Amino acid sequence: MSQAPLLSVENLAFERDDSCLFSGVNFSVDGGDILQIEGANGSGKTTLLRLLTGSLQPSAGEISYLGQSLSQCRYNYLSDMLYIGHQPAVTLNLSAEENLRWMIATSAQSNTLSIEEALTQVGLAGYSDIPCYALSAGQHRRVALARLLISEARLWYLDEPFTSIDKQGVAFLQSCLQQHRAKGGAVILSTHQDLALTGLRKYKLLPHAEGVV
Amino acid sequence: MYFENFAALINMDGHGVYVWASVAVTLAAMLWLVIAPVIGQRGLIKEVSRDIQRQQDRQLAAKKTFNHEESN
Amino acid sequence: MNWLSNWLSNKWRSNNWQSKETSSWQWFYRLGSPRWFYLRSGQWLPWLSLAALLVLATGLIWGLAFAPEDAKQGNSFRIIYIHVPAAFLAQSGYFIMAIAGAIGLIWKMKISFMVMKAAAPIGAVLTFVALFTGAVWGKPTWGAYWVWDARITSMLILLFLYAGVMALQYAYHSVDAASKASAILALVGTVNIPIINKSVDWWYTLHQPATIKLTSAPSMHMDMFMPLLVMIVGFYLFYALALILHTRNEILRRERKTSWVRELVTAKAGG
Amino acid sequence: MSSPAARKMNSGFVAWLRRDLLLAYRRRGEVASPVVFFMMVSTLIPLGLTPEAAQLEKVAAGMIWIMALLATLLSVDGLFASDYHDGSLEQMLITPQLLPLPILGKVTAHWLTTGLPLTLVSPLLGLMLSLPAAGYLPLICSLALGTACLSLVGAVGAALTVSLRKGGLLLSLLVMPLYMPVIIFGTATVNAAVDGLNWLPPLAILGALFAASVALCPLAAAGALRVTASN
Repeated sequence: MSQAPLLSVENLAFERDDSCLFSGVNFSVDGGDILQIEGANGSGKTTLLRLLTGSLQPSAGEISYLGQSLSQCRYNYLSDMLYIGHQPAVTLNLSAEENLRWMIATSAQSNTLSIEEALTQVGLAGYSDIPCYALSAGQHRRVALARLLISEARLWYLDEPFTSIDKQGVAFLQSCLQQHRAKGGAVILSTHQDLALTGLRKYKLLPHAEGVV
Repeated sequence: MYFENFAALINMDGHGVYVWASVAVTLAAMLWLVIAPVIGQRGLIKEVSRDIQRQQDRQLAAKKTFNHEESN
Repeated sequence: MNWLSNWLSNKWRSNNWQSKETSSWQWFYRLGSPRWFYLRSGQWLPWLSLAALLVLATGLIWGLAFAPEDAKQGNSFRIIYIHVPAAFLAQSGYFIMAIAGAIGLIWKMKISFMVMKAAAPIGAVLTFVALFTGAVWGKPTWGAYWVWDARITSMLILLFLYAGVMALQYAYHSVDAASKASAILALVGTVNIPIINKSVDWWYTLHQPATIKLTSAPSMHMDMFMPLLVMIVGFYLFYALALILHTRNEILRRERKTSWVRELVTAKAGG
Repeated sequence: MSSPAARKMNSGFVAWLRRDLLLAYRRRGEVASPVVFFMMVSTLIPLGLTPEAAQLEKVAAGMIWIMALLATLLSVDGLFASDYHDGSLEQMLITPQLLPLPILGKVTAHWLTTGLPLTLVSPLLGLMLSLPAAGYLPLICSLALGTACLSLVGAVGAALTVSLRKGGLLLSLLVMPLYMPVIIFGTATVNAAVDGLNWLPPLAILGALFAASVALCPLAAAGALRVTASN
């Protein structure tokens, strides 16, 4: 029996103000896949990820989740998805712990790992009650990455997750992705970094033309 | 005509100033609403034809340099 | 709850219409093509301008020179023949703008966003005309250029509403964002206009019951009313003309990179 | 999916309400400024108009209402701005809950931190502007309902201008005309009571306006955010 892939993208195109950013984007992702989206600056990596999260609408083409078009399974899809964008969505006036608590409250599914434990794992032990404006940019990233540990979502969309974190952080994130993969999750990320991950595939976004897997 | 003569029509028992001022401003505004887009269209057409010209020039220039390189 | 969540998600903005159900709705989508609209409206223009000119001239001459004067207000009442049609169109113009915006949001028709953008300045100018003529009319009637009359106050608020839509339109660099944001604002305004008008009416009766109302339609004699009707029709024709002219420019501006506009322009420049 | 949808839909509202209240608590100084503004302008009125009680009491209700409107307008500008800049708004747009619910949560928090304090200090202002005794209860009631309307309508304007760099001034331009009915019925409630008339009818209309705003404004703001926040 051939099962529908976790996420498939068919002939996706996006145009804004009558100029086409990209078109004919096709790929599909299943549990255990890590897809790295490559492309020059301005080729539309962030836009593609935003299309996948549903906050932007494609001009043409279809995104389907488990064989269903997004509009038919919006609630289930969004519950099964986690997105960390350019901005890490860390509120400066809240502490790391409060930030995480709020993120858990607004997302649909989370596991039983405690916030304290998650913060320890991302290397922020002892920082949990300090307001985030006192933390560095890299530490903000780490707060956002702690969501990965708590989330139960199968689909992870990460926009430039390696920016402003140190070597240790990069290694940690890579192991995190590996674990997620082993659990049957899928990751789509945009980065310029060369990754040494098993199951990694690359998709190159070409301006206004079809990308190459 | 309701008025006896043309002068009475203009004067309107002293209310002529108000009536004719309103008419004048209204007609001016309406005329402007019609004339502005007509003038605007002329400007737009000029702009677009300049765009086309520029594009043709660029293509021509590109061809020339290409031929030049080829002949070298 | 499912239908609601679908509706609130973006399903209603899906643009599958281009491929599906083209047969029965063809005229609708053809109207949505800027090129079709531009070429076809070019044929309408001479007839429309002729009709608008004739009807407006008839109504104006009839109203100013032939209609009898009002018993209470005298000849100054003749301002009604431009004030009321302008106020009428200023109000309906806002609804036309909002409906165009709604069509654009729901069916993703580009042309209706262009109509919406074109409608805003026209409506604002007509609102200004209504305000100006109302103020001038006020001088012989109440002895002051500005009186906080219910109708005039509503007109002033309407002018602010138009100003808001236009300001939002110009605030965004992205044409898409500007169109959609101002369409939403126009819709919010449309819901509010009846509420605003009713509350202003109520507020006015509360403060000073009018001794003379500017436009007392029910008591109007047929001889006075007919020219007014003609003027209203004339203003509608004029509005259509102005709207088409402004929309055509907007089409040229937004479609300037398409081949059909380029062909059109080269043909015009050559001929 | 076995997780009950209804429970999660509530959590969108509560989570954002709690977060914004917590944030307001952290930024107490900032939150207090509309109230301080409210108080300061009220000292300008006797200075600019007249200190005579007989004249002040005529304009008291209207002035308090206009100041409440301006104070709300000042603060509603920031409703979505900081969330837009730190990326939280992006997260809000992709939560599975219905978008109007988180927005309603934020607006509720906004009202609790501006409208409610304004309402609570308004008797003090009434005292300073020699509002007749009959006007206090109607003033409090009308301000409580009316400032909620102002917050809700303001949220639509804030959503429409969130990604603009100088959105504040534009926001007031967009929203001010929509505020007119609220100010008409708000002042009418107080003035009716001062004149010894029945002040419940205008208050009831204010209630109707509030009901309509609760139903429609979050929807409009949600639509607006989907357009503006992703651009």
